[in-house]
Amino acid sequence: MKYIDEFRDGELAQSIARAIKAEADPASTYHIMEFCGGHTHAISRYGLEDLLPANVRMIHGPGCPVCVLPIGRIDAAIWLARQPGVILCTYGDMLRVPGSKRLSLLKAKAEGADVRMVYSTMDAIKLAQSNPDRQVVFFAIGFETTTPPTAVAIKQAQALELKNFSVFCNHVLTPSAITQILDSPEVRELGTVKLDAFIGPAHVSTIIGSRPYEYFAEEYQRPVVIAGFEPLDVMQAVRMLVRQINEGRFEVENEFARAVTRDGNEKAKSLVADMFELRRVFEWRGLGMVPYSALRLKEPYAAWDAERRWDVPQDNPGDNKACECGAILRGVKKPIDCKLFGTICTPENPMGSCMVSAEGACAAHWTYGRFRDLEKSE
Amino acid sequence: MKYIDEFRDGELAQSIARAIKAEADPASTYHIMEFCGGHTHAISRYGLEDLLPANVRMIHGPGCPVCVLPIGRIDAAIWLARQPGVILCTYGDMLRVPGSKRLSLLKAKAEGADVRMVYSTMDAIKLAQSNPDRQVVFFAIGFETTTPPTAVAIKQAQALELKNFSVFCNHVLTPSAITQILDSPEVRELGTVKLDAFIGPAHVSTIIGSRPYEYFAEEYQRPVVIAGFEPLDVMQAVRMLVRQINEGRFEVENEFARAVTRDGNEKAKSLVADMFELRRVFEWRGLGMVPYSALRLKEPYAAWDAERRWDVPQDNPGDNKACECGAILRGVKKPIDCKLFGTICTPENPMGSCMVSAEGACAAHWTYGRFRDLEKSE
Amino acid sequence: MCLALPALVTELLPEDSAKVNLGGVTKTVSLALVSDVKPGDYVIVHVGYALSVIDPEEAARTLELFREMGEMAPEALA
Amino acid sequence: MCLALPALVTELLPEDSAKVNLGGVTKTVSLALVSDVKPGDYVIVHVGYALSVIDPEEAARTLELFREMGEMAPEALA
Amino acid sequence: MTLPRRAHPRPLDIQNGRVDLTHGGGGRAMAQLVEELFIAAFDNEALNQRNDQGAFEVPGGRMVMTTDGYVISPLFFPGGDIGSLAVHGTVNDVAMAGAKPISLSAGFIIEEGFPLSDLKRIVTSMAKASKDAGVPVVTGDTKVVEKGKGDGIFITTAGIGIVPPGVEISGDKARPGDAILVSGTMGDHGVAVMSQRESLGFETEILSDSAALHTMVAAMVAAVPGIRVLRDPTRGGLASTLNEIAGQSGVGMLMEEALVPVKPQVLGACELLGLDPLYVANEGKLICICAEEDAPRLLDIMRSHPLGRDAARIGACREDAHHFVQMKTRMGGNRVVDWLAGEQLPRIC
Amino acid sequence: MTLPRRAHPRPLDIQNGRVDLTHGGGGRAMAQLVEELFIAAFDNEALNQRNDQGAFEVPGGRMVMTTDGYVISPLFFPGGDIGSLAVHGTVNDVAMAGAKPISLSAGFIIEEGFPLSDLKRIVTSMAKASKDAGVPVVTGDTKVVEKGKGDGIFITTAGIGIVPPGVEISGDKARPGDAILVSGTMGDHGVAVMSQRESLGFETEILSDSAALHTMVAAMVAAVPGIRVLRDPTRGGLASTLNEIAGQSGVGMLMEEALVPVKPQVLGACELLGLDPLYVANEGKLICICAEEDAPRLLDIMRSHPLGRDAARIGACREDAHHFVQMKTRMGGNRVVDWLAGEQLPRIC
Ligand code: SF4
Ligand code: SF4
Ligand SMILES: [Mg+2]
Ligand SMILES: [Mg+2]
Ligand SMILES: [Mg+2]
Ligand SMILES: [Mg+2]
Ligand SMILES: [Mg+2]
Ligand SMILES: [Mg+2]
Ligand SMILES: [Mg+2]
Ligand SMILES: [Mg+2]
Ligand SMILES: [Mg+2]
Ligand SMILES: [Mg+2]
Repeated sequence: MKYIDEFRDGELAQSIARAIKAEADPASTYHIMEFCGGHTHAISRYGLEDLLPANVRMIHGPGCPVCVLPIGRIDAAIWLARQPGVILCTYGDMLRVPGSKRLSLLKAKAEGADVRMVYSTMDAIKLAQSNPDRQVVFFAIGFETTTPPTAVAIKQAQALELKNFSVFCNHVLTPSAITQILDSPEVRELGTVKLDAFIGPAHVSTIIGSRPYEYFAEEYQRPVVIAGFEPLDVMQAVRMLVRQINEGRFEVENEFARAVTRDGNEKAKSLVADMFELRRVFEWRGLGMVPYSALRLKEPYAAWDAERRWDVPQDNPGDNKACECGAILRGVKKPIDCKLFGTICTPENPMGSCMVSAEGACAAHWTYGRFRDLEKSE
Repeated sequence: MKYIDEFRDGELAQSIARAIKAEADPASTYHIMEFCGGHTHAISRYGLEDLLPANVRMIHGPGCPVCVLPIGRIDAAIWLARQPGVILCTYGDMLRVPGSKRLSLLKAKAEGADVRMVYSTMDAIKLAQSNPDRQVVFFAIGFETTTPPTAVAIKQAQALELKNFSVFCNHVLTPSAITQILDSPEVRELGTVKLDAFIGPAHVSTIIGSRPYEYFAEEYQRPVVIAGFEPLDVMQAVRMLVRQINEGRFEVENEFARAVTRDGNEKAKSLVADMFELRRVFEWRGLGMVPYSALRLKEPYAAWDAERRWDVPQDNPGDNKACECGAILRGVKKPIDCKLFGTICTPENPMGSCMVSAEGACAAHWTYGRFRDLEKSE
Repeated sequence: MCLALPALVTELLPEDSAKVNLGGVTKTVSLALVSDVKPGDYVIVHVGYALSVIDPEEAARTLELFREMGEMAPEALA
Repeated sequence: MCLALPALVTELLPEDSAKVNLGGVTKTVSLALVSDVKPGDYVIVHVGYALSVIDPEEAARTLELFREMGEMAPEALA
Repeated sequence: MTLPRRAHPRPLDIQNGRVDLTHGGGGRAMAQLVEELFIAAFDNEALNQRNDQGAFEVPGGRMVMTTDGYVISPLFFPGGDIGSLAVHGTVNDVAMAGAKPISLSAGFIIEEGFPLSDLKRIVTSMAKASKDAGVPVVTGDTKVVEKGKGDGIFITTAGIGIVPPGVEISGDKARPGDAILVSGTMGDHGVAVMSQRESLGFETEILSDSAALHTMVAAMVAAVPGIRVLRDPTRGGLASTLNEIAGQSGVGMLMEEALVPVKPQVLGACELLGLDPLYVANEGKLICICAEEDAPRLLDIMRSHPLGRDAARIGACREDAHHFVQMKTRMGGNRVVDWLAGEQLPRIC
Repeated sequence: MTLPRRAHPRPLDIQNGRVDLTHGGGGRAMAQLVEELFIAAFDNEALNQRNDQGAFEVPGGRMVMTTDGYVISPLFFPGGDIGSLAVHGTVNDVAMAGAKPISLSAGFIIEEGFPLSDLKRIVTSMAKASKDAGVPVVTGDTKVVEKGKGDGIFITTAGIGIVPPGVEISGDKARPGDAILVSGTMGDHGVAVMSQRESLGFETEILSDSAALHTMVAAMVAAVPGIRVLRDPTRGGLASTLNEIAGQSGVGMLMEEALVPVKPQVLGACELLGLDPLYVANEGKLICICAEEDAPRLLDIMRSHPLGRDAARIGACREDAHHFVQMKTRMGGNRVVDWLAGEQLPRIC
């Protein structure tokens, strides 16, 4: 598969690994946060940790839109699915995520709610067309990558004058989340946590471009490399960041230039800007309230906004008190520092955001990397 | 079971049989028609033919409301069941009856129509109450016995202001059918068929009483004995009729006095009279068009009349040309005289009315009595 | 189709209905089509409705007639 | 969740969509979010939509960089 | 940090939980369901090996294999449930060859949303029936289908058994002159199940006769190895089963209505519903066809077994080119007792 | 008058007919369906006796029994259908004990309205698979459930087989140092089935690998009676099956990503859907665990069989108190290959 296989070449991986080892200063430690779950997943699934020297430490960021959605929004989606006449549809990733009382959309479905998995917003539109007597609600989640497809669907619902289609919008913005992490007391003031550099989002950046990161690099004096999700992309990004750190630079570099430009996808951006507006504040699971970090539909599209059509509950039951996600996402702790990890918190029964999808820090470590803890402890 | 077991006493049956044998004049033949399928069924199921002398011949009448319903009405019920949003409910007996193209309600159900079996018109009302977004049509069939329960349901629908309940009315009247048979050329003019006497309906008579038969007895000079459906009731009725014939009487006698009075059930009669009016003519399968032989809802109840709510098709594809039901019902032929009997016409694939329910002449003979043909032919 | 059976009324119930018993099997039936039914009566039940009340004396008389007839019949013909 | 893959556009279809191929597997995707796509292009596909067109020269340059780096790395450290 | 040693950190929530699609996905959730519910309940050496097949020793010889799907509604009924029924029905079909049942398999098809508490109740009852019968469930399978694509739970069991040497029981062995016996009253199971259908609107105290007949059969076969036919009159009842045998053996049959044992309550329910008890299903009764001279001995053996107390000789086979099953009625007349036409009432087993 | 000799005056209308409730009622309509469709297709001595159980001779010894329910959607897929699958899957579960399959049972649960033409197609395919495999369907059962209470058709088969003396294959026999082999490419079946789901919206030319593996297994067992474990990686795929075995045997495993054979199209489809081929179902592949020294010989035998041409050694067992299945990735790193969490995609078998 062109543009995939070349970026999964084991020998090249080894040689980049050697280069990193050669360039990393044995006297210092490199703390690199990959914001995206896609990167977390690549690191874990390909065992890239084993290729990095011990003083290059990867910190798994909050970049999985499934993980960061607060329990209250899942409860709200379940509430919507249970409204009479409603078909709630969403991407497969959301089905197993537990809301409060360990209920999930999958379990709500088992109890009788009409919940459907879709692979595309086009499927959601088709569902509305073929069920004219039902209300089809699309439970929309995702970063900047996934927002434009939602926008296309709403445009199409408008064109088709669909009266039985609406969107429960949970689209969130990555730059605000990165800011939040960099603004946290541990990182900014106390200096207890070092975050030396960032691997920037791959597919988010195909839409928003590399320009938005220039502000961070400058303002927070941290280097950023935008990188693809293939293992060689990640390795190369690490190498580029090590080099920037070594050289004291804090620039935005683009390893993923084959798909990302400085300005991104103008067509998609303007479609989204037309249709959505910023929420004043939105809660991220693990990060807390993050200002201007999410989108909602503008007034002219109110007809397709599930939150305007229904009085969706706004409660948000918190995570288990023992859950350390917040600290993990800010790089303060590791999954094994949480006493729930692997005991009562597993991918089958996640207790916090990081265990929810395979892209979360705890889930990735549990699913792919937990043998390392045991090797160490033996 | 009181009032059942006493009327199924084998020894008494034998002694009544001896009495009949003793009283029947060996020199003449007695042609007795039992109008009701209930009697036909009792005769066949209990093998009463074996208890009667050869010169007492039972002729099975058209008295099964399932059998006499023309194919066109079954087609119409299937048509109704297929209308969007409709739940068609009816008594279990109707489900397997084939309309044209061998389609039945059961097969229409298998193809996706929503067809439900009910045991009572009260179930039909409950169905309408629990499915407010559906149209519940009760496919009403039956003689005078079964009409009052339909009337009660409509009264209840009126009281409950049910907007989603209606009745596809196919209630028919027994006296008109008896007249039709006695007026047939074979019986009346040609004299090719002898019908010496009638066993009158059991449960129909609980409603209409014995009085309506007085007209026949007088007008057509035929004795009538109203009899219960238990085997001893039938035997006794035969005995009473043989005696009337022997004595040249043509009276209405009531063997079923424990349940039937001269005037019947006034409460039920007036309810029916209030709500229903006579159809000018109605087709009976096997008998053809019979004037004033069926009921429809009066104008004030139009809201609950499925035939006024839908433009129900009125076509009536005829029976197989080779079917001899008409002749069988008038006593001109016997089931085995039909060349379709038992070859392509069986209870699983009835070709004519007499094979439709276990109470039809052909079905009863096939199911219970066909060994006799083979014994004779061997 | 006109299947109907005599069942013993064991209890009057609200909404013009009654509990009946047939050979140990019980069922609730509507009394909407009959009047003055009381526990102990036998009613003829059809599609969930009582159609009429059995007259025990007439029943006894009918059974008596059966028996008389039997006695009248010459045994020789059996 | 931001799962997206490069796929070869093999055919433009009506209604602003295209057939794409990935390792012998074909799929129809929407082109509503991109412009000027033609057969032979590789597009990044996400939830049924093409998000961007792969720049083959940039891809080649990136791969070249990987290789250079490998060559620069001291084998001894392997 | 606690080491992740237990495969399933939390036990199944039997009380409030429901089966969802993950329980049939082949992953850890399914493994947990199998472990905590099925293996725990059926607990036997072959099953405990946790292979995709159960293994056990068999003597050589004539073996029989049978299967039945159980789709009964309602799942719980007076005298049993789908779980015990799925054991009894299949043990009986093995026993009807005169065989000694050796082992059972159980395949579950469960509808998404099915309460785990009901599942546990069913599996527990099934395990009890299997242990009481001494016939282990050595292997099983679980599938979960989406809501609306099933009906709570369907169970398909298969069973195998070994036929003692010299025994050659088969539906084609009935001969004119043979006696027809039944082991007890007809129609109990069907009426018990129907009494639970709200739509039928009647109540009765009749219990299903659901039971495993193999010990009674073993005694019968030991005494009379030459028994011609054994069959359990399940779906379609006595009438259809006798027609089946008559067709297979090419004989006619004549039974006597007065000799067929039927409980008064079953008669009552049948009258009420317009059914004939001869067509109502049984799940703990058998039909035995044997040489007339063996009949008294077999009746004695049946009657001395708790499941055969009401055993009766109901008629005999005879020559009949048309293979009619006939019955002399209580009135003294004769009638054909035909196959069931259509279905009596759906989902009785 | 024509004498009513044929039991069923009209043959089933296969072309236009549909299954209705009477076909499961135990009456003449059901007898006709069984006769004209099932017995006609499966046609073998045991079944043709028309008893409630099939009878056949078995040698004594160690016997295995297995069952699986097949609820696959869609019913027809490239390379097979639910009928052939129901034969292959169960024959394979018998073969995975190293046993020679002897006979099958088949239980059908059919939804009212199911086209008789589809039923015929499925039964014909099932009969062909059974004949090709030389394993007869000796007994069966048919139930019909109401529309909306099923999903077209479910088939549950059970199978039995005899284990050759000296063979003791079981999931708990893997030992550190043993080699792990697979008989071919992983994930073909799952991807072929998924390609038929309209909602997934992709097309591929991949065919299901559905096949009966018992002849290959017979050759393997004959050459190396000491094979430790055989198992077919069906639901949950290679990953879950290896975890199952690791748990049973109490060993760890290490495999190498580069050695696991996967077709490019399967990889493509998995990329597209975000799936891992290690978790995708197979229906004609096996995992074999054996002493390292037996591996080359077994690989030779597999590769010389048409169903094992792509056989490969993918790793080895090792000591590991935690029974982890691990994999060295193509990048050179290590990862755990865990049980499937939740379900991959429903109704793949
Ligand atoms: S293991 Fe679970 S509870 Fe602990 S930090 Fe991770 S997600 Fe939160
Ligand atoms: S056998 Fe069939 S076709 Fe012939 S008269 Fe009777 S119902 Fe009509
Ligand atoms: Mg069976
Ligand atoms: Mg059975
Ligand atoms: Mg299985
Ligand atoms: Mg259901
Ligand atoms: Mg049986
Ligand atoms: Mg199995
Ligand atoms: Mg299997
Ligand atoms: Mg297996
Ligand atoms: Mg069966
Ligand atoms: Mg369905």
